Amino acid sequence: MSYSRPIDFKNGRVDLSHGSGGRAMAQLIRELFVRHFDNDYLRAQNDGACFPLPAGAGRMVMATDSHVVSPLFFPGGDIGCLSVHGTVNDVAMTGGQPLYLAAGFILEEGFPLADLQRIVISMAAAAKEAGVPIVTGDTKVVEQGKGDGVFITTTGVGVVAPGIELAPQRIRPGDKLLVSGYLGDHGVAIMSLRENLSFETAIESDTAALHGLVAAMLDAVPGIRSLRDPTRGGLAAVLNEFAEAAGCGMLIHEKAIPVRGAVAAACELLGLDPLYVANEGKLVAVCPAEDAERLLAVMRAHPQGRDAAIIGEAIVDANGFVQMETVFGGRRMVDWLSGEQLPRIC
Amino acid sequence: MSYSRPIDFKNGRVDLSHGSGGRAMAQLIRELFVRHFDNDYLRAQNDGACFPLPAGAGRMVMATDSHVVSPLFFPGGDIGCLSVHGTVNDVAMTGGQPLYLAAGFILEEGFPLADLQRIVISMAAAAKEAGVPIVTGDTKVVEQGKGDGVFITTTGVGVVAPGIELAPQRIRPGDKLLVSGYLGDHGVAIMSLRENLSFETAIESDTAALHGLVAAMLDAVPGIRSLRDPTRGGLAAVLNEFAEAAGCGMLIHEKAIPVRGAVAAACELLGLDPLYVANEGKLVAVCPAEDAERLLAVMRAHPQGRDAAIIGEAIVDANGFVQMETVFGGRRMVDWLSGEQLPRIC
Amino acid sequence: MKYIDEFRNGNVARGLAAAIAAEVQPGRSYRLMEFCGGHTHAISRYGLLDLLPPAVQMIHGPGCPVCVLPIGRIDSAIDLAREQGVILCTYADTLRVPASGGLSLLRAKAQGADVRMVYSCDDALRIAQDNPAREVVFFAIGFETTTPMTAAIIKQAAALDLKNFSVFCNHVLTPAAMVHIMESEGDPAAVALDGFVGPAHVSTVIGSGPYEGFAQHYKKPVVISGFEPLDVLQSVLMLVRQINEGRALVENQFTRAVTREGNRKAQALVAEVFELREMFDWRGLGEVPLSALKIKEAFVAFDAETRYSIAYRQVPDAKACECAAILRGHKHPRDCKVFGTACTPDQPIGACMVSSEGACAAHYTYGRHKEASASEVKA
Amino acid sequence: MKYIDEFRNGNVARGLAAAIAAEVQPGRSYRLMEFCGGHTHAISRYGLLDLLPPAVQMIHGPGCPVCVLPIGRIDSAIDLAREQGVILCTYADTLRVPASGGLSLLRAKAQGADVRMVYSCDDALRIAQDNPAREVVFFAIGFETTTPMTAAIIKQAAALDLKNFSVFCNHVLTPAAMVHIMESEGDPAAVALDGFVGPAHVSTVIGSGPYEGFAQHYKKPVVISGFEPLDVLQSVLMLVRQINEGRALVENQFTRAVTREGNRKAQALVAEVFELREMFDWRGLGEVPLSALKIKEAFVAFDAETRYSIAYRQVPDAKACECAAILRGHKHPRDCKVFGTACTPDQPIGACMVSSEGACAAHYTYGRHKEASASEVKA
Amino acid sequence: MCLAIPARVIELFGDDRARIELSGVQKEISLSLVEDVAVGDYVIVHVGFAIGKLDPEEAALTLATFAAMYATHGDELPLTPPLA
Amino acid sequence: MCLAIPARVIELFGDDRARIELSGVQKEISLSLVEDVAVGDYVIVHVGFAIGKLDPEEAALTLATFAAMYATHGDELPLTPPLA
Ligand code: SF4
Ligand code: SF4
Ligand SMILES: [Mg+2]
Ligand SMILES: [Mg+2]
Ligand SMILES: [Mg+2]
Ligand SMILES: [Mg+2]
Ligand SMILES: [Mg+2]
Ligand SMILES: [Mg+2]
Ligand SMILES: [Mg+2]
Ligand SMILES: [Mg+2]
Ligand SMILES: [Mg+2]
Ligand SMILES: [Mg+2]
Repeated sequence: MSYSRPIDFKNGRVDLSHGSGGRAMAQLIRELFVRHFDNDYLRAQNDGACFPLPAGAGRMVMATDSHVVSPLFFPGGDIGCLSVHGTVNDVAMTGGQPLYLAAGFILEEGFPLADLQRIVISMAAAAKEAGVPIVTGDTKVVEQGKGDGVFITTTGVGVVAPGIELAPQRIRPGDKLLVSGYLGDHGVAIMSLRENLSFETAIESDTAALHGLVAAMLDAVPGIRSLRDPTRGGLAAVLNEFAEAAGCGMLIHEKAIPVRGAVAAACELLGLDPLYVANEGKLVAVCPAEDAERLLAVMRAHPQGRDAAIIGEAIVDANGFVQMETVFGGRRMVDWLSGEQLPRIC
Repeated sequence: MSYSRPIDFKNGRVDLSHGSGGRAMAQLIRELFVRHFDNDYLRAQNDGACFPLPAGAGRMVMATDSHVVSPLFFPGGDIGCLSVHGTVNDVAMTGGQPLYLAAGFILEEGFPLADLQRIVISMAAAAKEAGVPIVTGDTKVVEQGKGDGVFITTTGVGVVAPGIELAPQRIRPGDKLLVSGYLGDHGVAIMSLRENLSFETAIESDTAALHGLVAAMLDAVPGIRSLRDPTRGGLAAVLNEFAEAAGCGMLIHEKAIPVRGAVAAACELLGLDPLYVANEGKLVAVCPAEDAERLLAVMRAHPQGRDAAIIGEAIVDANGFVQMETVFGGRRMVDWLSGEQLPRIC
Repeated sequence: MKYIDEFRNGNVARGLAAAIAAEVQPGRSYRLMEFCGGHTHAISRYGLLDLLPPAVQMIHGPGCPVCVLPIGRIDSAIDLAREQGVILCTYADTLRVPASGGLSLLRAKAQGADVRMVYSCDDALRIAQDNPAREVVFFAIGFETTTPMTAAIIKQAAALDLKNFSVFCNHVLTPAAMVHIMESEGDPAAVALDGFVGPAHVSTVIGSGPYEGFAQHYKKPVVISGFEPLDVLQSVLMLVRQINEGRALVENQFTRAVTREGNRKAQALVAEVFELREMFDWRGLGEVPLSALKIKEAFVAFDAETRYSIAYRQVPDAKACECAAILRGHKHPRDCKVFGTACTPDQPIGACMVSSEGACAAHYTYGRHKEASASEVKA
Repeated sequence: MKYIDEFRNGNVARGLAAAIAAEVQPGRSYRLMEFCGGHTHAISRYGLLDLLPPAVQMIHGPGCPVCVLPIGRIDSAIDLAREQGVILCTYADTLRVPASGGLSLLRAKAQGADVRMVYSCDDALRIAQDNPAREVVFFAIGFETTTPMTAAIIKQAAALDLKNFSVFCNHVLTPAAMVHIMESEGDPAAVALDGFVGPAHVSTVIGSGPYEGFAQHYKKPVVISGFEPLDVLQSVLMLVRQINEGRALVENQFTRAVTREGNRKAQALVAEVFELREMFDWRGLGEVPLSALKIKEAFVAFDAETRYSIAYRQVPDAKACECAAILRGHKHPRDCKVFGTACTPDQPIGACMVSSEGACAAHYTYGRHKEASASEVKA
Repeated sequence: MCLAIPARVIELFGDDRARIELSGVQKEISLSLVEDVAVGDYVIVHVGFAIGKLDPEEAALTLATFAAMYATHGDELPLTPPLA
Repeated sequence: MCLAIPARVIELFGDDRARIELSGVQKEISLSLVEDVAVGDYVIVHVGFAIGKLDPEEAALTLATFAAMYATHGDELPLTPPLA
């Protein structure tokens, strides 16, 4: 592999040769991915990464997420760190300690290499901060008009300590519902950049890895029933998933739900409901009522859970409806999102 | 989740709501993915899948591949079974026994649900045949013109038996190179369908899972140095990867390389070289010279290795060049692919 | 949020609710139609029905311009995008409205039609300027609130002499629809409504004046009401009082944003660009005379109906659909056989299920739990 | 593959090689230029140099229409796609040819230009018919082999009266280039070449006749040779014999596909549509008179150069590049300072590195191992 | 229907454009449908246009009525159990 | 340059089109540049057009020359070691 000019990361663009299995692809992998992700597994240049498991692990966990966010760069993050956090969090939500990541890139012909480099560096930093190396990967290039800059699919594996057994099916009426902080920041930060909506706000995406918080929570309350990160579909989707899996209802209290003023204001402007807006660094936890205050205290003591709150409880309801007690004391349903979250004028 | 009409898989199309995190997405996951992939891990509806590991496993392996093939359906397969085989094979190439798969779907708005269903059923069948369940997944929908029907990123985990330690760095001059069968079938089958090339041939993609073959090979010759599946970039890419990693040269013998007549003919028509054409159900193996005949016999006894052949050997060469002894007895280099494999007129 | 949060105070709400409960007369029922989806939304989202005494019944009116858009008009919009190949710009609200053949603008888009969501009609104009080689049509919908800006961009397009821009006008009028509801039974006395919660932002534009004739003629009290939950509660109280006292006046609860005259500048603009249509078909209501606007001859160059010879083809509402009865207060969504089964917000059949502010959609999304007989136990 | 495999028999090759070795005269050197990239390819791919005695030296000529396409012409093609917004149809071979500013058609495509790879020029015509609202230009390149089909589609476009189709003609001529090589030193006697392996498929079209004047005038033997490796070896043998015997004739090794007259029907078609250009710029060779074709006045409607007023702008070849010397047989690729470092097939600088059939690319891709001093040990 | 919200004008541009602010969210809107708007005014914003001004005195009066109502009836009818 | 290969014509269509076959690969090509092609003929195919016919007798003659050459010199010069 001598005899090749370094890649022009300043002005270059992805072209089809970067995905063809030839020299250009090998060079891109070496000069970009291996260089920044920087670990022995990748350097071994095998088709997959082999690794030992820590002694005493109970079960393993695997989770995957494809990331297709637009715009690619947004206040508080970019698709790179998001793709690390998104999957690390899915592993964490099973109670697992994430250990390794795989990353599959689908690049669109013409994508600026400078942007790709920026994204890879951001991924590398997020992986490093999370302590979860990216140990194997794949790169494909699609023709212009058949992709959207870059899509990143990350997959994580981790270990679940013996005795930890999170599942929404374990939720029982009476269990308490907690969220780890303010809702809707990510979705609003993204929407603020959409060309036809453009508004300005200081709100930043909350994208963050939550496995540290989860570890602290499980340490304090091993009996947590279930955890989930309210990404697409927001809190509403998670609560409906919980209700459906558990076969009981959910009741939340509007005034207990942490939503920033600017998020509420943006939602007013666009006709959206913060309960349906996506988050990338928040979790929803369910635990037995008697553990709720202790869990809340542990969460609040952690930087990722500073603004945690108890927002409601599971209730008996054969229909599996999610209800919300409004600030008025009335009750309404919080249904699954219908269709898409689109800005409304009426 | 009562109260919803079944999905119209006959005439329906993917729309943005199928990726929005709302009811339509939950329904698609339930009625399509969970139904066909059909296992308890998926039914558990967690963010990730938790699973035990078989006792006595040495190390674990993780591999990932994004699949962006066009056309989606081709003689001998489709993107669905391909996405299972592609990753199962990457796990197998490390010497691992694949255990579980994760699948991330990126769907383009407007994609016919009938095609998606056909792909999912094909994936499910391939996973079942390979004995590797798809235990977790993710679905995203991108706007029309920002994807290409469907992209599937699969990630596999598996276990590597103690003592198995495959790595191209272990290749030594004198080691023998073997391939498991005819080269170029997949690439030619795909190209035969490209609108502007259209030619007819009975050649079918060789897409297949190779972990069974690998298990038999490792059983007979645990000292195999390295395995790799010659996908994009073909045999040439694998040999150059081997040479680069091992710091030695490779010498192959043109007349020993199995290429079907129709594949050679299609390559003549298009100005391509079969050494650079992609395969999806073939592997390249390197083993000590003294094990080569035994390994060949074992491969030929397996249905996936019926047409296996010894094609050359590693040689001393500080430059890490891959050379081929031509049918004439002359020698030439087999370099990395430059740019893309494009049909040439001159 | 100033001027918003104060009007969402739960404690005050309980005070207002108590006042209503205190003033409701025993044995009397108060059937009040909130005309607007904005009110329906506030009632559903804040659970206001739980605060009202049983004697007060809220009937959801047809005040959602998306719900009432007839199938034939959506079909024409889809045709523009698919057959004429135009860039069709639309507010997101219309994207999922069901049209003929299982289509919607969103599905047409998924099949390749160039349908673009805009937040403001300004954006449609900009898209036309950015794509001089393409024809761009703005699919204009809305009540009086949303009409002036359409007028503004038509004038702007005329000033810019844009050749590739036109408007497919579907603006409709509130008072005409209210009249139609009173006339729909043949005999206004047969209409079982005791009063109207009148439009908020529509009235900001047209003023409260236009309802005075209505209130007087049909002897039904009208209270122009803001869309915040306390506004709605206060308006209900004001209606209860009028009913108790036998009055039938137009009262204005939304004084902070509505005057008797409304926004004269906006009205002048609308009058310059638009004129009354003789007849317009409303989904759920059928043909309503003088209930919509069309583009005046002077701006015909920007009228997509003329430019593309759009012929309106009436498509009958689904047979099973009870919208017509629901919109008149005769039936409740739960009375419709297909509610929640064949007809859901994801796959709506009738007008009331189309937008989240339709009566059926609001009940499905926010109020369905009331139908469930499950006994709840709070932990 | 009948008529292919028989001409790739390694045993026979050794027989031919032995014959060549037997006939080479001691102390004499045979410097033979294979004009075509097709021969270069066969020599490299089959490792023929290993079979030839050291006295026989093969010089790679300029016979690759992709390599010799000058930067300015690629620039114009890119302009058509980027500035004029046409659909530019091209054979895949041209996609990676470097143009000015670090561009190539592939990179222009990556930046959004509508560049489409076709396998046959027929497809370009079909694309024009399928996209009546777009202008479609076929970027025609090639020697005499590839010219008749371009003529055919121009005539077809005329018959169909296609308004949105034109051809950017860059067809070049073989004999003129051979003459130029002989003339380039000022004195033909200074050109250190002893004979020419003549074009295969070019000759199928134009016949072997056109080389007779060349052979006679410059007293250099020419053997028209097939592109299979045995063809090349036999042609070398035939050249060695001519040189040994002091003859300078056109001989035809490729009798199975070449006659003296060539393909009259194809020639007539070319003559009907094209005429000679006074001057054409070749990458690596510079301006060569009467070496290319242009579209005749009768078909000017389909001439992209006229339609888009394409003005050719000469862009000098890179300074470091030794192509000019290599193409004349004065230097070997290894003599170029940037060979394999700044200039590689992935990022070519000069003409000879552009296509896999250029002298430098062939040496890089197939023959570089010869430069390496590594001692090999076969296991 | 007719989603519209009151927001404060914080900056006037030429050409009938203005910047409004709502709890930390800012947006550019059109003032072409309204007259005599000054920085500090609250306008009702619909699809990127101001459709009218908000009258602060009237708002205060309405709120005062609410307060009175609450004072009179606030404790009479706690319809739901107190919140957690 | 000028990649072209001999292939057998296996079917003639109207409109100067034909199907050719090469070791199990078939393709439709144009015959518009050649004359008098019959099924069974070999044509030289370039970018989807036949540019000429292959003369089987001449091919046989060339191969015969090769054979003669091999008979004479075949064993003289094994340039490389025998293959594995
Ligand atoms: S549920 Fe659907 S069909 Fe029934 S009345 Fe409502 S909108 Fe019409
Ligand atoms: S190596 Fe490149 S720069 Fe040097 S002579 Fe060859 S083509 Fe020209
Ligand atoms: Mg996931
Ligand atoms: Mg996730
Ligand atoms: Mg998740
Ligand atoms: Mg891969
Ligand atoms: Mg794009
Ligand atoms: Mg892989
Ligand atoms: Mg693979
Ligand atoms: Mg592989
Ligand atoms: Mg996911
Ligand atoms: Mg597409």
